[in-house]
Order: sequence, then structure tokens, then C-alpha cells
Amino acid sequence: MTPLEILAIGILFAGLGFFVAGTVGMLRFPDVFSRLHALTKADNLGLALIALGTALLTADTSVTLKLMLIWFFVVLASATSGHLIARHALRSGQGS
Amino acid sequence: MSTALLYSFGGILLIGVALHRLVLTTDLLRRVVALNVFAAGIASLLIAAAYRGPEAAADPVPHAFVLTGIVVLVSTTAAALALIRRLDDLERSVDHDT
Amino acid sequence: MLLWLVFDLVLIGAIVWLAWAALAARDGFEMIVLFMVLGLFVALAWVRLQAPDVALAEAAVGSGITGALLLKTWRHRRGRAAGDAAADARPSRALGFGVMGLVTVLTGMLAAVLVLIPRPAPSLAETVFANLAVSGVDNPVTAVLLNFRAYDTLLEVVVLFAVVVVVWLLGDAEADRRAPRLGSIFFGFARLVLPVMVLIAGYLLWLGGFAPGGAFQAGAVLGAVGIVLLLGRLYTPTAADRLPARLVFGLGTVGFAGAGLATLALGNAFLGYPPEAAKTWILVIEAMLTVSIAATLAGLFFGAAPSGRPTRESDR
Amino acid sequence: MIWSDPSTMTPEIMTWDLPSLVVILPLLAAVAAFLLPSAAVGIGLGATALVGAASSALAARLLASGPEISHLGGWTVPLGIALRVDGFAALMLVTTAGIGMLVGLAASRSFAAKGATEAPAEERQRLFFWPLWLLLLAGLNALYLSSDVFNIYISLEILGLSAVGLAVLSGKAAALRAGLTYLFAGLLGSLLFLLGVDYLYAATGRVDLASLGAIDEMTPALSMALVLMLAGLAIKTALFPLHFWLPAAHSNATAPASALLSALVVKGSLYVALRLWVDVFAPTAGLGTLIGLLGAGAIVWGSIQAMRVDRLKLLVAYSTVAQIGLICLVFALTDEIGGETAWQGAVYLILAHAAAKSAMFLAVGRIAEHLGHDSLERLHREPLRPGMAQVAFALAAVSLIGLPPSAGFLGKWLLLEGAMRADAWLWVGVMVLGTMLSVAYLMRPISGFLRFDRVEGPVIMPSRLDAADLWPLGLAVVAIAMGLLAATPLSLLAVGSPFVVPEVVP
Repeated sequence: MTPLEILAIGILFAGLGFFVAGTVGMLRFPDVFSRLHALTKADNLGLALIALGTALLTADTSVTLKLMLIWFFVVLASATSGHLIARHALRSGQGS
Repeated sequence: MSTALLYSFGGILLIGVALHRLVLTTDLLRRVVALNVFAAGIASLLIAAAYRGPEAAADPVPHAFVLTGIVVLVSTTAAALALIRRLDDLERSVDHDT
Repeated sequence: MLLWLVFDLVLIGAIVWLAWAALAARDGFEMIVLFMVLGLFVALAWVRLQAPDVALAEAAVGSGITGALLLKTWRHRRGRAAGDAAADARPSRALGFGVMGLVTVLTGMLAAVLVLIPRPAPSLAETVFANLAVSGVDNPVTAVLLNFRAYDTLLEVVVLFAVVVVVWLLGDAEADRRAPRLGSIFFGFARLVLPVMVLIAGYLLWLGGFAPGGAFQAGAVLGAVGIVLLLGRLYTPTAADRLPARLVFGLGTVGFAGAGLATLALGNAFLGYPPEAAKTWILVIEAMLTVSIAATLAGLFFGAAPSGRPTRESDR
Repeated sequence: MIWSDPSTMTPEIMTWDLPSLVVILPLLAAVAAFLLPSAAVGIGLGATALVGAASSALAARLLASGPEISHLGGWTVPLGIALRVDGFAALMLVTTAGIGMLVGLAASRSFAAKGATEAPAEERQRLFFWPLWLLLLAGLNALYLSSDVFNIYISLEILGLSAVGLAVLSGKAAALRAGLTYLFAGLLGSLLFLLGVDYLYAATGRVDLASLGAIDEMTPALSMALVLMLAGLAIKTALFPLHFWLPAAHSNATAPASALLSALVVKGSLYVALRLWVDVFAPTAGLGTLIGLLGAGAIVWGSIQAMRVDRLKLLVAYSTVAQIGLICLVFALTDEIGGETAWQGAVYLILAHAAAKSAMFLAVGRIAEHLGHDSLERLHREPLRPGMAQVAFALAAVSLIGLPPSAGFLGKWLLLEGAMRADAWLWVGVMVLGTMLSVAYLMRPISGFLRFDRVEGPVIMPSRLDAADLWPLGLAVVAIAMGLLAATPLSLLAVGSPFVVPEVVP
């Protein structure tokens, strides 16, 4: 295994850690807002790390570009849907 | 056991779960979802039948069948849901009248 | 190999569990969300089984658009406990066990018969690959859908048209005006994402000639664009849109059937494209289908013949 | 064989691809009728007439030169899809277009534009009937010509969706509720059929009927596929005890829609079942007996329900359940000695029932229009007697009961003869019982028509002959006349009959 591969696998595991943290947060936190907080933040970072690790493993420019695009749009979508869920929860008084 | 057979069994289990709920539920929306799960099971069986190992290219004919089936199913689902909504409006207006 | 087996078992287990959980969920919203997740997992399984074309369609249509339609209906019926298990008549214990027994016998028989099929079973795959070179496209699934079995696809487009007729017969555009507004952040998101989605749809259509993709996937993505437009009130159909809408809904059927009549006029069999120009014929038909499918899916989400005059109010 | 090539010696129409045209024409017309609502009536009637003409030309061509196969896209089976026309298919094409024409003429009057006084619901019926009927016609024609199980599945879906649209045309809550049950039943039926297709393809790698028919050995997978497909079709055909959706769906629709649903839609799936049973799969005796027993159950149950209900429309709907059961007796007889005769009888019963039942539903619609209700209890108390509609009902009843010289008589006679040749006295008994039961329930409304002793005040007969009564009357006359003019249909049915050694036509 090359040092690059070891680095990539390390990054992948770090990303996995953030996903686990986000999931635990969603299951354990008490209300909609803090659950959203856990999910959107941790998962976005987790996805970034996994995309980075995969990009290092493939070492292909076009794949790396696609991965970056995927990450960008997921972040955009999760920010918007997070906002919509929070707004709905706030208005309908289901926040807590 | 081959991968195709494994996924076929998964499809059959989906069919079983869907039929079980379909018969027992009286809720219209849940019936629609159960029929959709049933269809997903059938489609999984076809996709599994098309799989011919990691090296060989899969059989494209069942893939085309499933693509067609997906579009047909979303159409029928849309019709069922439109009926449910219309029926709901009518029942609501009857509730208001009385 | 053991790793793959573990992966397969976990994935199949997750799919079956999700199906059970969705159908046994206590409230309707939970049921729909779990069903949508199930669709994504099923799509993942199909990627694993080397069916990326179908997986794409399942994720976009089976999970996405069906989910949107279900959520719309759930919202419409809210307050009437739609989909809630509480609204369900509780079956008696005997009935529950009886049905469970019958279903077990049926699935057992289905599985047993499947095991008895001798393998490798015959298939049409070799015939398809042998004729791929003269079909005009390199993606075998597209070749089956638009050339070898194009008549099936024509009838499938007719199904979409038929359902639009039924939905327009039933729908009530007024009821839809009660839908919630989604606010400025969603508006900004839509403005950023919609052009990209249109681009992706075009890319998928072009890709379908030689790689996973095609008219149905592109149509589904484009249909999602329409749903986002409708949801964000970026576009509100009015009575004036009825005729254009009818035209676009009919475009798929008329275009496809018209192509068939044109081939007859050329002296070929029905839908028998001239071999040297097959690629062009297929691409033109696919382009018409994409637009028609997209409009139909968005129209089904709207759920009625549009009525009323254009409104000037905006919620930006 | 250049001398038998019809294109060298016949007019131009003999070279046209008529099988494709009878599917495409109604499709294009359906879109046109949806696009131009103001011209929908003309488009609908014109397209139906054209399809009828094309079907008749096709039938004439068949009588002259035998069954036809057109390979779509120029691809031969098993890779491509072929449309196959034999006598059975051509007979169904002609009957469907003919009945559709008469029902369409009736509908063009009952859904006529009423100008400013028109309610929104009436406007909807007027606008949407035509695209739905044309889609139904396209679906049925596609089904008749299909020789590919997956293609049958999609055709069934077109049929099912347009049928649901027709069933809910009135927009009333009862019709919508019945329509939703119908949609669920139909969807479950087509999914079961698709599951059968799954097993067929997994086991044989084929979906075209020609390849499937060439397989002699019934493996477990093939048996499973056959059972699943027949179960799905049984739901769609409303074979007892899977008929639960039919009475409500057929009795709550508007009269022209009920006529089409009962005369044509249930026959579509029955046609497929019969074709799979006779053409494709090797005889499976036990399964045939089971279907026959279900048919016997349908006769008894449907008749008893028809004797109990208090609405005329519901009685006619339950009679459909019983009649479907009668036709399904053929499944128990096809592999016996008199198989071909019984099969001819069943086909003739399908045609006879289509004509008689559409006449009956239209007549009931006219009666209900006159009286303002369709309650059986009050029929003989009404001073108003819509004469011609009652005559149409009675004539249709003659064919349904099977009195000579009606088409129903001929069908029943052939079916009986087939059963007697096979010494299948059980089925003979069931048929006799069914005939007696049908007399019993059909006499309920007819005796109501004829009794005047409970009428308070003078009896009023409509003096003028209303043109709207002509269409049910015409259909009823067809249901009788097809018994007298049976030579052509029967010789058409013999073209490409599955019971003789098939002749290959290039």
C-alpha cells in the first residue's frame, strides 16, 4: 500500500466517523432543531471527507471534478431542505 | 448461493411483505404504498434474472421491461392518488353540508 | 468475495426491513419517507446488479416523483389521518395469522420454483448484442426500448397520456392553491439549481445513446424541474396554459406514432427506421419523449387542469 | 408463391399495414379529441367508423388469404414484437368497433352540449368521454393483436386506466369510490400478470407467444407463470370470487360508460386468458376444472345476487358476473373431444354478451332517465312506460337467456354440444341451471314492465319514437341477428384456429 492510499483510507474513516456522529445526534438529540444541526453539519463534513478520500484513490481529474460537484450540490440541497424543515417546525410549533 | 438468487429472494420477500399489508390495511394511502412495494419486488426479480455475473454484461431486455414498468406504475399511482384526493374533497364538502 | 456476500446480505436485509417498516409505520408521513428511502436502497441494489439505467429511473421516478405525489396527497388529506395506522381497521388476530400463513405459503412457492429453474437460463441478451451494431445506438437498453421493442415504449407513452386525461377529469386546481409557500431561501436554491438540472437532463438524453441514461431518465429529471417550479411558485399554470399543456402531453404519443406512420410511408415496417439514419430517428423521438414525459410528470404533480387567471402577487 | 400474394391482384388497401393502423388510428384520434374538445364528438365518431372500416377490411383480407403477422420495426421474434391477426382477433376487432360505434352514437346524444345551462360535471362528461373511449379502443385493439406477454401487460394497463376514467366519469362520490376499488383491483391484477411474465422470462428467456407455444414441457416455473397470469386476468375479468369490484363499478357509471365497461373491457382480459389457455400453454386438466368450478360458482352467486338486488342497474351488473362464469366453463372443456366446438361457443358467447349487455345498459339508462330512478320495486307502479327502451331490454334478455334464434342461443348451444361430445354432464347440468337462473332474474324487470295492475292513474306511453332509443334497440337487434347470420363469423373464426394445424403465412 502506498502512503497515498493509507492517507486516503484514513480520510475515508474520518468521514465515516462524522457520519456516525451525525446519525447518533439525530437519534439522541431532543428536538427538531438540534437534530437538524447534528445531521446537516456532521454529514456535510463527512461527505466532503469521503469525496476527498475517493478522489485520492481514483487519482482521476474528471472523477475528482464530478465528486466536487456532487458534494457542492448535496451541501446546497441539505442547507435548503434543513431550512425548510426548520421553518415548517417553527411555524407549526412542533419545534420541541 | 449465487448473487442473483440472493437478490431474487429479497424481491420475493418484498412481494410477501407488500401482499400481507395490502390485504390487511383499509387505509387508501397505505394501499397505494403497498402496491408500489409489490411492484418494486417484481422489478427486483426481473433485475436479478438479468444479472449474469460481475464480468458479463447484464441482459438488457428485463432492464427495458423494468424501465417501462416504473413509468406505468407511477402513472397508475398518480391516477389512484388523484382519485383519493377528489374523493376526499367530496367527502369534506358533504361533512360541511350536514 | 466474502466481503461482497456481507454487503449483499446487509443491503437485502435493509431493503426488506425498510419495506416492512414503511408499511407498518404508525403515521402516514413516516410511511412515505421510509418508502422513499426504500426506493433509494432498491436503486442501490440495482446498481450492484449492473442495472444503472434502471437504478437511475427508480431513484428519480420510483422514489422521487412517486414520493412527491404521495406527500402531496398526504398533505391534502391531513387532518383526516391519511395513512395513519390508527385510522386502519385493526384486523382480528385470526385474520392476521391467516393472511400471514397464506403469504408465507405463496412466497415459499415463489422461492422454491425460482430455485428449480435450471441455470444458466436462456435469454435474449445474445440476440440483442448481436443486433446492437445495426440498431443505431450503443446502449443496449436504449436499443431495446427505442428500436427492437419500440412498440412497447409507444404504448407506455400512451399510458402516460391516458393518466393525464384521467387526472384532468378528476382534478381540482382550486384545492391546490392552498399549498404552502416555501419562502426566499428555496427560491434562491431553485434559481441556482434549476439551470443545472436542465443541463443534466440534456446530458442524460445525449448519454442514453451509448451509456446509462435516455429519454425516461432525462424526462424524470426535467419533470422534477417542473415540480420545483410549481412548489416554489416560480410558475403557476393558468387557464391560458391549457392548450399548450395539452399539446405537450400529446407530443409523445403523436410524435412516436407519427414516426411509425412515417416509416410505413417510407415502405418499411411500422417503426422500422431506415438503418443508416436509425440514430437520428431515435434521437429525435427521444427528444420529443423527454419533453412530453417531463411535462406529463409535472402535470400529474399539479394534479388538475389549470384554471384561473395569472396572479401578479409574488412571494419572493 | 407469387400467385397468392394479395398485393398483385387486389386494390391498394390489401397492402396496407392494417394491424398497426387499427391501433394507431384511435391513439391519434384520442390525442386530437383531447386537444380540440369542441370537435371531440366528430373526431370520436369519425375515428370509430374508420377503425371499424379498417377492421372489416382486415377481416375480409383474412377470409381471403389466412392469418397475418406483421413484424414491427422489421425485427422478427423473439427479439422484436409481432402483431398477429387470426380469425378470433379479427372477429373481436370488428365487434368492438361495431359496438363502440353504436354506444358512441348513443353517447353523442346523452352527452350533448347543453349551452349555458350545462353543469360543470356535465361538461366534464362531454369533454372527457371521447378521449377515454378512443384510448379504450386503442388498448383493446392492441390487446387483440398482441402476441407478446409483456406487450399484453402494457395494453392491459392502457385498458385499465381508460376504463377507470370511464367508470368515474359521472364524478359522483359512489362512482369515485367504486372506481378506486376498480383501480386497485386492476392494478393488483396487472402486477400479478407481470409477476407471471417475470417467471416466464426467467425460465425461458422468451416473451413472444409463438416461442412460448412451441415449448411442450410444463416445468414448475411455467406452471407458476400460467397460474399467476391467469389469477391476474381473473381479477380483471371479475371471475368469481374475484368479482368484488365489478357490481359497484359497473352500476355507478353513466349508461354509455357502463355499456362499454361491461360489453368490452372485461372481455379484453377474458380474451387474453382464452388465448393463453388455448394457443400457448399445454392443457392443464386440473387447472381447467378449477376455473370451470369457479365459473359455476359465478353463475350461481351472480344469479342469486341478481335476484336479490333492488336496483335495475345492479341486476344487470350481477348478470355480467354470472355470464362471465358461463363463458369460463370453456376452460374445463378445451382439452376434451368437443374442445373446438366448446371454444367456438365461448367466443360466440363473448360476442353475444357484448352486444346484449351494451344494449341492456343503454336501455336501463333510458328507463332511468324517463322514470328518474331504477328501483325494481317501483317499476310496475309507474304510470310512465318508456316503451322502446323496454323492448330493447327484453330483446337483449332473449339473447342473454339464450333463446333461439339469438346469438346467445347459438353460443350456448355450441358450448353445450362441446360438453356433451366430451360426456361432461356436470358442465351440461351447470349450463342448464345457469339458463334457468338467468330466466328467473331477468323476469323480475320484464314482469315489472308488463304489469299494469298497480298503476295509479292512466298509463302514459311516449308517443313519439325518440332517436335515443334507436341505439339500444339496434344493439339488441344485433344480439339477435348475429344468431341468424352466423356463417361469416364462424368461418372467420376458423381462420388460424388454434385447433387445426397452423398454416404458415409469410
